[in-house]
Amino acid sequence: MKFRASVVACALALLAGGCRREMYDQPRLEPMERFEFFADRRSLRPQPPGTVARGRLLEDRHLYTGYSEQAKQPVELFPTSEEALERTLARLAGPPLAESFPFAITRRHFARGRERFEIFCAPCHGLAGYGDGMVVRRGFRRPPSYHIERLRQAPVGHFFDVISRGIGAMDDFADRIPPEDRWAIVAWLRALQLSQWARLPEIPAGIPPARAPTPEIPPVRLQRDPPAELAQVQAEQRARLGSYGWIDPEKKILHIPVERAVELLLEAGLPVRASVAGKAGER
Amino acid sequence: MKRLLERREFVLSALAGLGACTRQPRETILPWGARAEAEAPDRPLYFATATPLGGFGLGVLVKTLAGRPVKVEGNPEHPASLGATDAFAQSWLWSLYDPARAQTITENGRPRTWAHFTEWLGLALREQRACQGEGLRILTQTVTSPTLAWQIAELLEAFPAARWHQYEPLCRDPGRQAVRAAFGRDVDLIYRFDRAECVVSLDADFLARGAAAVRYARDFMSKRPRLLVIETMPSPTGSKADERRTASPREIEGFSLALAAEMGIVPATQREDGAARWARELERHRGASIVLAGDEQPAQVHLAALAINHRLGNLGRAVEITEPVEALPELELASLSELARDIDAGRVEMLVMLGGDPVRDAPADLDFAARLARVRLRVHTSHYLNDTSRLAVWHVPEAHPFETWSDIRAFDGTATIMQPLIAPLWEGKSFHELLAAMRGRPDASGYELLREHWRGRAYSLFLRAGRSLAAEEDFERFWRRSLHDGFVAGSAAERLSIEPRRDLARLLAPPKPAAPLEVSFQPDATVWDGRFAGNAWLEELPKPMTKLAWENAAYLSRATASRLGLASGDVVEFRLDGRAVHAPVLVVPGHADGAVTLTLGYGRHGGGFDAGRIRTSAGFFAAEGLEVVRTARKHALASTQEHHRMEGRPLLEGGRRVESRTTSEEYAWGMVIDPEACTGCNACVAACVAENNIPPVGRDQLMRGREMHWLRIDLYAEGPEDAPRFVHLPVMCVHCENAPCEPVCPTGATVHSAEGLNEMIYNRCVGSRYCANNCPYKVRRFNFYQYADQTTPVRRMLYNPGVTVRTRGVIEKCTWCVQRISAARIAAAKEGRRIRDGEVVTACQGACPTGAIVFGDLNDPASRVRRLLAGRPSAALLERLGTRPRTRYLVSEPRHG
Amino acid sequence: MAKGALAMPDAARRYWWAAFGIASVLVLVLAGSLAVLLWRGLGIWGINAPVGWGFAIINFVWWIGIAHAGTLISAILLLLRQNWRSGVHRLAETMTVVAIGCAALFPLLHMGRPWLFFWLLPYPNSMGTWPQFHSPLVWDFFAILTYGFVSLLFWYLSLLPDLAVLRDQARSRRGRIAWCLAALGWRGSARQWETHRMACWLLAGLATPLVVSVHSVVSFDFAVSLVPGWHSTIFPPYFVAGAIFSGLALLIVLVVPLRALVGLGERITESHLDAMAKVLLAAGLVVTYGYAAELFFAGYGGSPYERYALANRLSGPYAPAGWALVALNVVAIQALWFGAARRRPWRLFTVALAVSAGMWLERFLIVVVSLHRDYLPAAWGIYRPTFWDWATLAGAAGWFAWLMLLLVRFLPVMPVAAASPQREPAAGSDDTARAVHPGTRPYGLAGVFTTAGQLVEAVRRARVEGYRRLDAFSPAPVEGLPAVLGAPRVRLSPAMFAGGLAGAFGGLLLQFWSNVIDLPLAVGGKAAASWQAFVPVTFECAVLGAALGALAAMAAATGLPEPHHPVFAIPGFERASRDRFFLLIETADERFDSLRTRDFLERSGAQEVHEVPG
Amino acid sequence: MPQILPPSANLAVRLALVGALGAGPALLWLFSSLGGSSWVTRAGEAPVQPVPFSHKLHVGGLGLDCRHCHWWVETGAVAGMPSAKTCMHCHAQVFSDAAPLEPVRSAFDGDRSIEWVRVADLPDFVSFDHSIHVRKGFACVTCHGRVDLMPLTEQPVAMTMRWCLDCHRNPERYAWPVEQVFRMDWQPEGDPVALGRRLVREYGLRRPTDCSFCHR
Repeated sequence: MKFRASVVACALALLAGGCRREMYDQPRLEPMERFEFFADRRSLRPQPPGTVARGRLLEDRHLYTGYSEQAKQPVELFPTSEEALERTLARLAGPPLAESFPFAITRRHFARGRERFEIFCAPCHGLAGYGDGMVVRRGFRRPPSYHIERLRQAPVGHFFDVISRGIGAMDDFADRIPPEDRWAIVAWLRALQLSQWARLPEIPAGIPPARAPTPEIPPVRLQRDPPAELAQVQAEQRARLGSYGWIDPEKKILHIPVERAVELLLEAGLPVRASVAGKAGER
Repeated sequence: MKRLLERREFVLSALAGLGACTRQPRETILPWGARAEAEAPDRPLYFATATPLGGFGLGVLVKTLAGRPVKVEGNPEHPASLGATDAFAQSWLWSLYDPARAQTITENGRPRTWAHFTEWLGLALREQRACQGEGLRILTQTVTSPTLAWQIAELLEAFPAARWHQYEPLCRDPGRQAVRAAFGRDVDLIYRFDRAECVVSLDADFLARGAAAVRYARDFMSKRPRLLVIETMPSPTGSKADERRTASPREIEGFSLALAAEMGIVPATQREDGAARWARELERHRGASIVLAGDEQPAQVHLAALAINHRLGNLGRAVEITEPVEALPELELASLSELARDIDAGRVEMLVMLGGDPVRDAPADLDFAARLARVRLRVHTSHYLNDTSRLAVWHVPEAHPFETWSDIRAFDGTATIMQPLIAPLWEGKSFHELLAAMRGRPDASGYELLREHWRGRAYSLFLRAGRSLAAEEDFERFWRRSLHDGFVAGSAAERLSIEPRRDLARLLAPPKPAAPLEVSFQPDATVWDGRFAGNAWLEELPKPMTKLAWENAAYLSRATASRLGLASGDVVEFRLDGRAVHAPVLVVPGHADGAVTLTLGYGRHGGGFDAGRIRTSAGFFAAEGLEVVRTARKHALASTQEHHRMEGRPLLEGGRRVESRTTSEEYAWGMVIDPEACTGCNACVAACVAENNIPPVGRDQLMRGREMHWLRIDLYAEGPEDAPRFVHLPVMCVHCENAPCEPVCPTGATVHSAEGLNEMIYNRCVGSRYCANNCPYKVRRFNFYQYADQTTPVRRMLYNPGVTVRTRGVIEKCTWCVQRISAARIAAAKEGRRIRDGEVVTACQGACPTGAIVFGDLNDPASRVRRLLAGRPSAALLERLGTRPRTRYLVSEPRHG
Repeated sequence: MAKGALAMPDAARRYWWAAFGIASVLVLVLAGSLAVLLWRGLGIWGINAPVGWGFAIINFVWWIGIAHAGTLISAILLLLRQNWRSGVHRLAETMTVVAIGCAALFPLLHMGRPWLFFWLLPYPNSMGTWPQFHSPLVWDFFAILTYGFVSLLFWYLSLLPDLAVLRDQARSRRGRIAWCLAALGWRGSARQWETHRMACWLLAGLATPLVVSVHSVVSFDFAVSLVPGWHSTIFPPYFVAGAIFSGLALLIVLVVPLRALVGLGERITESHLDAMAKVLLAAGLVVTYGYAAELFFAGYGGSPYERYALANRLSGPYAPAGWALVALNVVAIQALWFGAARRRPWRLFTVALAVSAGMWLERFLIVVVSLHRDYLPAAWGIYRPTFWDWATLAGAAGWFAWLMLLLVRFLPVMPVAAASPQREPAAGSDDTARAVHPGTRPYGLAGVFTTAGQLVEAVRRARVEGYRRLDAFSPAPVEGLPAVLGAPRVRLSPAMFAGGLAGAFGGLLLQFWSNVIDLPLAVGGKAAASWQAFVPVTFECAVLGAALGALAAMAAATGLPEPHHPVFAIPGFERASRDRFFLLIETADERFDSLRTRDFLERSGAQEVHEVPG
Repeated sequence: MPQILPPSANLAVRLALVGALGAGPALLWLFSSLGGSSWVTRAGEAPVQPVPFSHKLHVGGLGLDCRHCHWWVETGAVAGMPSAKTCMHCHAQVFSDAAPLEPVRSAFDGDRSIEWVRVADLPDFVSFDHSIHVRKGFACVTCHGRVDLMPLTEQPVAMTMRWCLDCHRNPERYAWPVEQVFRMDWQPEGDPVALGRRLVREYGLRRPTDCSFCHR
């Protein structure tokens, strides 16, 4: 009986299970493969603190930190300890945030910024930046709308800094968004802000009456049809981004299509630091 | 047992066979936890650092993937590297992931912790403090590290009566004696081959040996001055000579004095035709010539070279004089002898040995093992447990250069701050941390110590550069810039314009008469002084001039061998001053008569013999009166090449300029090799091994002709046995357009790509080996056994994730680093452009110090390969077979008129 | 207990057991070395970087060469109607089959990953890959496959009547069932004999070009390559001659002791040996001519590599092997010019043994000595066979001997039909006729005759009487019987032709589809559709198709396999394979009448008349 | 002489012979079909994950872009897996004490890895680079299917070599406009074949079938 069973087992093994796996599983470490040599079983190893990789000199403070060149205090770019982090945080209050972009913003940057914004920011901030993204509708703390006076006045370096380091409930995105992309997102934020708070020299005819300045979010509840809801929310947000409408008829402030806002910004030009030549492409 | 189980599984599944139906086991993915990392695990990062050799650094870029070092490349901006490396630099990777490394701190062999050690250290030093450190000695190898020197200086301040000794078995004492005598102070000499028209080497293997070889080889080949070499044992430098003489060590000394006499520096004792001719050639290139003596040559030869250079006005031009690079230049043999005397006198209570293995490699007459035993407190730190470690009370594993912060200076003094690439895999500690512990700071990290030192030092550097250094921030900038670039700008040793003493000639004593049988001690081409013994990547490299691997032999000429009645493989007993060693002999074409060359560094890991057993302080680099006693034993030497004659076959026939035609495909890859520029130094082979996951096979398999190297350097010695002409020919897959290997493969596992690559698909290979038979170049390798280590966990990190690790039973061969081509192709395609010339650099090309290998796109009219082929005559290997290789070899045009 | 057709004297039996014991030990050695091979890898052999092929390929070529001689003797001599063939052809065919079994081991084992051998087969798979049909190894694979199949078929076919004899003599029930299955229901009917003769004839005609093609393809493994000493146009004919040479030699090596031991002296006479020796000499001279031609081409041609390769055989590190080859293959056979050497069995045996060893050495020279020093002197090397090389060689020889010994012992080494001296009927086989069940209609009536002449006469008369549903059974083919039976002529050749054509087209189509259309691979700078490379496999497929066609037609014509047939129930029918002749008249015949037919049979001289149960 | 075997033996022996002749091809067929079968390739099989992560919820319901978590996909060979930190960005607040998310929280707190089970796995001797594929118009859904509809993630197609080759030989059948590759529900307007041909031209798509493109 036992013999017969083992014969069957052997036959089955022959047919399938015992197939050769030469080179299917390499001894070399595949990305993120489990690796028992280390206690944490990760094949990913951290870069030793303090080391500088080729092409990661990051000397350009404006480009990589969002702080202006005039800042005297050094900022450790990659705090290696709690203490260093504290030092860095303490210095945050001090150095002036950059008022300008480190490189000239072109149409390409707006497109790139929009794309990155919609990938990383829109889930919370909403496509139009009112802080009404889908994640917020599921219970995440609502971020401030970009369309408040404080943020309209904030220097571009502030946004860069927030993306790089996080703020409040928001984590940092430095790992996911490289500096050039962060600046592109900041440019897009400017376009969003303009599109939702625009004064136009000539106001087109047929502007619909004002809506609530900031959309309300319904209380968190169980979803019935998430995809439909998603589609509806996105449609609303896109509508806001794609149309003319009054925000404040008295002050003659309206929301305009974001494409128009981009055109306006391109015409006017976003502020660029004085010494723009050369350094942008250090990587 | 585990291996056995795996083997059984392997065989069971082998019997079950039938690979197409493989069910995938589920694998897992382990992303980061609480931290985020910007780098994708498949995206390489390069970190500038340096690899040490004899205390001097070679600037390198270490490629890391997912935080694991996987490859060493040269640092193009570093003066010692200029983008190339030597074989040693490549092989540091092997030792990084070597499970045989010392892993834990031990006290008399029992495992201890760092806390235990530092506690003990504190107590021991408290005793010493009472007596000003009278009984404390520190023994290091040659130190150029500014931080280490600073730390030792501080320590000596705290313990004023303590002493610091330096010793390496391959020190530069004779040269130092010579400059001290000539200049009355310590200086270093730097040779500018790019300024030379004529070079005379007095047994100096400057193209392949030492800390400056990579740079010297590049400079030399870019200029190709006339090269005249006199040497005992054929060396890579000698193989490139326009004129090569052989001579025993004594004869070299005599010849150098004769040369000095011909220049009128000393009165002539006897005429030497060759010397006269060479002297005339040197005279013709006054100020643009170099005479240099090998490190192992006696001070007399160095002095003669110096005097000739001085007479020719070369000093300050082709020969530069600089401040010494070493932190404390000293005569190391004397330093060690002094330590031995102190031990004898009972003055040494505590000996801290940083690195090295003096028990094994100190001169035999010092009997260091016995003396060491007399020291009560013995601390040793090293990468591996060696003879000295076993005699030490405490042993602290030394952190690998890629695991720790440190600094080092290159041959010209340029300092590199060495960054760690990965946290120590085991409990390794750096010298800096150990010294800090001796100063009562057991927790100081290397990072802090380095910064402390450089913060102080930066001021002086900045001041020298004429810049003000106001703020902390400037130090940060300086620091980051130095780490990033891989060297500290402006840190090269200062050039001196000093003259040697006027009566230099009087220091030159008349030559000693030639002795009957002389012996010369030399570093080994692959294990150096033994510090790389056991490093399988290096051990397996065929030595440039003998093609031996995994062992050494006593080298002698055919005439000397027949005079002694010996043949290759005979084991003899060499006796010198009452000491003896058994060694097999090897007849080397082009070796000097009347001398035997013994290389150091073997006998430790099973292979070879330890020449150090008959090496004494008196005969440190050369000795006479060697007795040879034949034994009945024979020893089969492991060699990768059994035949060094051409058998009348033309190697590279014809030679024509080739106008490449553009093919319809996007790229057409091609390679050009300049055999004239190849010194046979093996850097390319080591780089290829590292890049392509080529497993070492060990001595036994190598002897059976089963080495796996995808790239070999064939060595031919043509012409008369005593004065042969050497040819180094790097041979790897030449990627024939009509590849004979392809049509014979039954499964289509080797086929041609549209871009002209002969491709090998391992997972389709059933191992018929027909392709290997049919390859006229014999570049295909077969995995007779499971050579690649698939089981040792730490070794898994050694493998380049871009290249498949081959299993038993499949063929492999050079792919022209197709993984690099693919990476470049993807990068270019994403940017919507073509691959730029120079964007794909094969591993061998990248490592080659002389730029003998050029790879590129033949479809690109501006590419270097295409221009080279159009501009210089070239030939394919075995061109008449009609295989149409894409690799062509440049054929020499007559040089020097 | 079936003992085969050989009555083995006790002395011979002792020798047999001794030989079998040695062979069994060697088989264990083979099994052991193969286990070690699979466990550890090819590294246990002496092969290395310049010498990628060693003993495995030498052994392969040697065994396959030996196999060829077997086919040659039985097929070509059949076609040439050489009478002396009859004494040795069974032995030769057996040797062929066993030698193929040995040869086929080696290409498989010499692979680095033998478990993937099936990648040489064209079959649709999830990878979308196909074999690479430009490779001589794939040609070889197809050639060996076809050759193995056709040889087996040929051997089995000629064995079929003898298997029936064994069945009829078997005493134990198990033995009877086993032989009955093996004989596939052979009854010795006139039609079966006729088909059998025709099939043997046609298969012989098929096997002859097949043999030539197979060893040509084996030689292509070398000739198609670039290796000096391999790359030669003379190789195909030279290999075929070499195959005949080595195979005949081994056959002589087998025949001489066997003849002495089992007393086959009257069947395999000295004139048989003489004929074989003459062919051996002729083949040897052709081979010698091949050596000379090789030397001439190398010397006359302009390639220094080729010249060196040939010179190296006689002056290099392996010169002893080279000179031994000359001594064994060229010098030793010169003795065969003399009748005294040809007709004295043991002298002939010695020469044949020398040739066998010499031919192994020839393959050693070709494979190893060519490879070890080819083009670049720096890449030269030395091949040293290891213990495992020798163990595998010896083990394979043992495996050959083991199979031969078993087959010789349990199967007739000579066609029984031809041999059939009258022997006593086996005891207790007459009394078991079962009673006919009343009510079932019998199948027919069978008359038993003692001579072939009586049977032919009876058939003729039955035809005159108007009987049409007749069948006649005899232990051997009876001249003229099919004609008097009036059976329609058996035609196998159309089916063979159709099969061959289908095979050729199928093979060609397969190669074109897989290598040109579905997975075009650029190899060696050749166009994917370089059809020349497809010729060998197309040919082999044609032969395979033809053989399959013949098999199918034969099955259709004879109704085999048919282990159950009513005639087997005729009492005493087991003598139909020995010394009795049967005429069967079926009840289905229009003129059948139980009484009258019985009367007719008795009148025609039937010794007995039996009713055949239905 | 009695009959040795019953009449039924005739059929049995004939069948056995035919079977023996056909066994080889049958075995080959078995292997060939087994090799591509979903049992071997695990296509359509959702493995048990340490956390029952639902793409349906996160992609279909929240509209997260693929790159929000797999952000190396445009630059690297591997698409990447988010660290626990990325998960905790939201889940520090949303479902912050849900039991199924316990592994995420403990991974984040202890800086350990969540050991995800690989869903789409190629043999290690195959090199695949995500970035060039998405850059040249091959959408996520083409290989990974509609993950926005998968409560538990599975690999919908068997990723055999034949399957890879199909696309490498006929890119026009599978190429999408580059702007759409991260969309889940995009449908071509008009003639898909014409669009494919246009994209092949526009993106300069080759038909890469050199072996070393994938095996090296």
